[in-house]
Amino acid sequence: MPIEQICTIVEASKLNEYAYSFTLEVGDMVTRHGLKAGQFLHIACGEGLLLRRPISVCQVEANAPHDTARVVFEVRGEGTHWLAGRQAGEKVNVLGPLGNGFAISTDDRLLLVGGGIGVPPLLGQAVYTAGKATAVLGFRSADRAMLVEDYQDNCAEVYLCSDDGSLGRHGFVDAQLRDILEKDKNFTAVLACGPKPMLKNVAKVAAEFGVPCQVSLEERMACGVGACLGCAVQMADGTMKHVCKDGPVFDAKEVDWNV
Amino acid sequence: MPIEQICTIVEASKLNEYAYSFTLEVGDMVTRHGLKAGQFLHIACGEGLLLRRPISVCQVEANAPHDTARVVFEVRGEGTHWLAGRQAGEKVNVLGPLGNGFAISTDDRLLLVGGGIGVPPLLGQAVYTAGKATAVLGFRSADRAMLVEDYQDNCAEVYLCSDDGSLGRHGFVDAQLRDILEKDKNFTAVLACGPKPMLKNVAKVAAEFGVPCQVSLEERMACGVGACLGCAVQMADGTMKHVCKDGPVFDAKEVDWNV
Amino acid sequence: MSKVDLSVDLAGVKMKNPVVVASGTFGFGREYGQFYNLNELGGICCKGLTLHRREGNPPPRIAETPMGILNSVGLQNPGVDAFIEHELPELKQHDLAIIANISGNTPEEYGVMCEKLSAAGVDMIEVNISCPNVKAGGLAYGTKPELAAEVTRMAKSHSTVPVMVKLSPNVTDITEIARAVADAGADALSLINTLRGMRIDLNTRRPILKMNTGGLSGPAVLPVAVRMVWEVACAVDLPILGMGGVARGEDAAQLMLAGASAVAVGTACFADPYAPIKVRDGLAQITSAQGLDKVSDLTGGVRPW
Amino acid sequence: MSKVDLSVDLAGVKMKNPVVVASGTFGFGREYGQFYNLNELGGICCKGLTLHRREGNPPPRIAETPMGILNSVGLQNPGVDAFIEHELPELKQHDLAIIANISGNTPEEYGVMCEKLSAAGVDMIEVNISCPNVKAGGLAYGTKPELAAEVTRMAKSHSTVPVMVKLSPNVTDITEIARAVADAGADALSLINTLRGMRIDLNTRRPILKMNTGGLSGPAVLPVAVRMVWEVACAVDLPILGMGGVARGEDAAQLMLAGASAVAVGTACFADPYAPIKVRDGLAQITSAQGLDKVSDLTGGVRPW
Ligand SMILES: Cc1cc2nc3c(=O)[nH]c(=O)nc-3n(C[C@H](O)[C@H](O)[C@H](O)COP(=O)(O)OP(=O)(O)OC[C@H]3O[C@@H](n4cnc5c(N)ncnc54)[C@H](O)[C@@H]3O)c2cc1C
Ligand SMILES: Cc1cc2nc3c(=O)[nH]c(=O)nc-3n(C[C@H](O)[C@H](O)[C@H](O)COP(=O)(O)OP(=O)(O)OC[C@H]3O[C@@H](n4cnc5c(N)ncnc54)[C@H](O)[C@@H]3O)c2cc1C
Ligand SMILES: Cc1cc2nc3c(=O)[nH]c(=O)nc-3n(C[C@H](O)[C@H](O)[C@H](O)COP(=O)(O)O)c2cc1C
Ligand SMILES: Cc1cc2nc3c(=O)[nH]c(=O)nc-3n(C[C@H](O)[C@H](O)[C@H](O)COP(=O)(O)O)c2cc1C
Ligand code: FES
Ligand code: FES
Repeated sequence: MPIEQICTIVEASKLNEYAYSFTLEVGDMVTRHGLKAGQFLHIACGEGLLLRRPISVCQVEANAPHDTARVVFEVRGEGTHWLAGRQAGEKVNVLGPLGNGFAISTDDRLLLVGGGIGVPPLLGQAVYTAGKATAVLGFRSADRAMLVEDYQDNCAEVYLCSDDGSLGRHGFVDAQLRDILEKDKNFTAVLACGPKPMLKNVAKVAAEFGVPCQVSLEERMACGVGACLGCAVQMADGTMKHVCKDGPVFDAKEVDWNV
Repeated sequence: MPIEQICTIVEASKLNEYAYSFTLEVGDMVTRHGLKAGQFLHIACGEGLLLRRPISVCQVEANAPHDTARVVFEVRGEGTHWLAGRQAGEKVNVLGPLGNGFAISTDDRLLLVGGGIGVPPLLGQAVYTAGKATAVLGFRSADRAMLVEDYQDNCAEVYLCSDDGSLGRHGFVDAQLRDILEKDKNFTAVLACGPKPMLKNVAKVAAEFGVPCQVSLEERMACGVGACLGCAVQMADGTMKHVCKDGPVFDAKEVDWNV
Repeated sequence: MSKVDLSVDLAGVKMKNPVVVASGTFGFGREYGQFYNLNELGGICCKGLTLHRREGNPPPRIAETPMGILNSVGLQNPGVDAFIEHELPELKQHDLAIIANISGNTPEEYGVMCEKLSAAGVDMIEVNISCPNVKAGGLAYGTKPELAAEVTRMAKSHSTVPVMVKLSPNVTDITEIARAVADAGADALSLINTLRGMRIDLNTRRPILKMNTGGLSGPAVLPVAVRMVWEVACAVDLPILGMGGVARGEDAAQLMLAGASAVAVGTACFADPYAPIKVRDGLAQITSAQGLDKVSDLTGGVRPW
Repeated sequence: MSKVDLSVDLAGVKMKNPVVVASGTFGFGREYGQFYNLNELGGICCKGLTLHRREGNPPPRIAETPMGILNSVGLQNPGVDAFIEHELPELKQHDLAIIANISGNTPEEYGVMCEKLSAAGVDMIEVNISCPNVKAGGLAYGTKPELAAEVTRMAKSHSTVPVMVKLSPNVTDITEIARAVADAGADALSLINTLRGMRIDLNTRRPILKMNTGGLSGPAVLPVAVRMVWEVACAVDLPILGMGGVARGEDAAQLMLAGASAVAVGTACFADPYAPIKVRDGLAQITSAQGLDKVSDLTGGVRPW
């Protein structure tokens, strides 16, 4: 059950030139409403903007008197620009928990594949599976990297890639993914988050190796709760599903990747 | 020549439940651009509102490095509500000097008639004529009174009226005005500011006694500089004049009071 | 505030308060029903139904504009039968007016849907002749008086509940359509549907919406809605459900003064799920501040110059 | 940024940059000319002129709405002769395109004004067939293709400078009017004029505008403007001056991608006198960020789905 919550920002930091990390006091959203990493919050960004902005939850903590949730976001346009200007101590109006996170259990041996701002939402999955996961993190360039240490602290192995070769392997995450799976197919699931072309490639590689793959998708939203049918994604069977209600995490096999 | 000026609020105080007094650093608007009391500033009020709000200047001071101007305003709607929320130290974006103030000289023996939020703009005229003026100040009730001491400090005589009798004389300012003029017609000008029905009555009384009368009018504005022709007022001769450019102060005889 | 009588009557449909939620912005009530009891509302205009299930338009379907949004959802819905089977029973558990919103490809389709929905026991049918997103028919019905009248007649003759026709603002003269629809027997009118607009992504040079254009709603359109409600109220003698940009009690009061008997809140819900309730409370507060006993006394109270 | 070629050509009128100020929002340039040199602008659409002096509508003439304003100025102006005598010489001191905006009560009046203005040496004439505030003719010309065509023919046959016809958005199908006007020989089109709207004061129950309704402009209408510019650009092969809600370079770029050769900034000036200059600089920045040499390369660059 989603609620509206006025959340105090208890920690605000800059991860790189574009990315910000906020820890929010989310009331009892974790303990009572079951908020978990991979779900998203719908955040009201400033007076002049009509729509809220969906931001994934990257880590949660059950705490008294306030649970906390960490979000990491990049400045893309007006809304995220406004958000980036908030300071610790200020409050933001949030709807959550929204959507479904990844379907995993603590026993899973996960292969996490994140690209760019798709990196943060997977961190919670690494934490949840307590150091067993392998992570492939791709960034445009070294100066865009973020959360690498957090992943290193919470994963068995972390592979870094960059589009320009300035960090880790030169190239895309799906090439790295292929190399890993060629050596070791024993992952219970590939979880991926990032730009759609990347997800498409990751889904393809995972399918080739027969590893189940879950992807976290983005779509432009209005309500964020399933009422407006704005955030449709086309499924392979020709039907529509909705990122805010049925997602953001989908079974990669269900998604129509050809649109 | 009007300019755009980012003004720091150097003093913000509350005069009564509805009225606020701000002193703004206005750059060289007084010394270089000739800003004087009775002219107005066009103040941008918040991100979400398209139009600026016109607020009269009630006192000015030539100062280095910044001239200052005092404005007094009441909360009426969204814009003034936003403005009232500003604190000393914050900045507001202002266009000014705009419009023409009262046409007076230091020798004038003025009879100032202010009603409600029309009281503040006349204060500067009292100061300018150095204690020679007589002031009639009308308020809805005692709790709405403001600047009474400022007037007492700068006028020869101050008469107070209120609509409900809770302060000074019970009744309207035009009745008080009539009483004063019946005893003493030797004023060089009546200057009036307040709601239109009050101004109409004041103009009538002044005309009866043959004292020239100047009134400060309000009209809804867009540009504030004379470009949009939004702030029209109908003149007795059938033409239109504009509050922002030709006013806000008009010779009472020119105005068409019957619309 | 508790003294104000908020009840209104919209073409014989009694509502405990004048605040309805607008079609397509509130689904069938389930989602926002997680935030508060739907009994708080006067009524619900359900997501637009078609005779058969529709998947709607391809995404992206939403774009933000200054104080507005564009949408090109395109009538995604489970079809009228699925609504009656899976959604209506749940909605009927609540005490609010249930208004089914329908779009058809032919006048006959409107007739069939009206029959089914009347039999199923909705309180009112809102005939959408104005959805700008469906190429087949949708736009034409709303912009041509004769077609609008034909659809209205068909809906009326197949309904046992009041029929409200929803008008498009994308017309030269909305009173012309309103008159045609009134003459054809409509019991009420609702307006406005969305204004057609477009937004282009500078980087991709693509329209943000996959359909290129979409329907504009939200506060930006409020002044157009107030104008059109006023024009229509002056032109025809039918009760009006006013909508378009209502986010606060003041906005709703403007539409009521302009002539609306009730108001719908749509886009505002996306920013604030509680918007309809706040609008209702704001209306109550305005009504009592004006010394009125009944919110319905606002209706048509504007005093034009 | 200095590398970008900002010059554009609007139906043969060369402008050093594509930013014009919109008619009625910038007077004859004197007021904002106190803030910066008018040479900064590509051009000016002067306040709408009529054959004889007009006092315009009674006040109040301005109302604020969400991200928009309503106006009912109603063509207050000194008349075309006074313009030529008292305003044009001063304007001509500057290096910018001078576009005279005219409204007539009859096709003949348009003709007379075009003759006078052509002779006086304006660079272009913008024929306003869409002002929603003047009861006599104004609205009808802009909403009826035959009338629009008649006015256009009259203007063309009496002008020696390019004639641009300004379209109203208050129509069911703007391309119908655009085609009629194009066929009648217009050299360019400008759009959009204001959308008709209303705002009511809850306390007095009066419309805020003394004329009851007025024209909506400002950011709220931008998506409608983009849509209509795109539709018109697809429908007719004439250069377009796009306007409606432009406040930033991005807004202007959207209109240009949709098909405009130049853009006008209106309402945005009221909040920020420097808006036209910021729009120009924003356009330059966008052009260079997209790796283009000329701002005119944006025109019509949208890639519809
Ligand atoms: C389920 C979900 C989870 C997300 N999680 C994160 C996250 O953890 N960190 C992060 O940085 N970003 C995340 N995003 C993307 C983020 O929502 C957008 O970057 C943001 O909405 C951009 O808003 P803006 O005002 O800055 O940009 P503008 O371009 O000014 O926004 C205009 C409109 O478009 C929408 N929009 C623009 N880009 C996107 C996008 N990529 N996805 C959805 N809507 C968009 C905005 O919400 C707004 O309504 C997520 C998106 C979704 C759908
Ligand atoms: C020349 C001039 C000088 C003024 N001086 C003062 C002053 O010194 N102190 C003071 O308190 N007020 C003054 N006013 C009135 C002040 O401008 C309005 O109270 C204010 O604009 C209301 O804005 P709002 O957003 O709070 O109200 P809203 O009602 O939300 O405003 C909506 C729109 O209407 C306009 N508006 C509303 N009321 C008025 C009004 N009375 N006059 C002009 N426009 C209005 C607003 O500017 C805005 O565009 C003056 C007005 C003018 C024209
Ligand atoms: C996402 C969305 C979907 C809509 N779907 C429908 C619909 O199915 N049928 C209909 O008649 N109107 C539909 N509308 C129009 C609304 O019911 C309403 O007329 C319009 O949005 C104006 O009101 P608002 O500004 O309060 O949203 C839709 C609007 C939106 C924003
Ligand atoms: C106060 C005002 C006066 C206007 N007067 C005229 C006019 O005289 N002639 C005309 O063709 N358009 C007139 N317009 C319309 C503008 O030129 C422009 O088409 C419209 O405002 C949309 O642009 P904007 O949103 O940038 O203001 C006027 C607009 C405003 C706001
Ligand atoms: S955003 Fe409204 S249904 Fe997903
Ligand atoms: S407000 Fe524009 S002319 Fe006065």
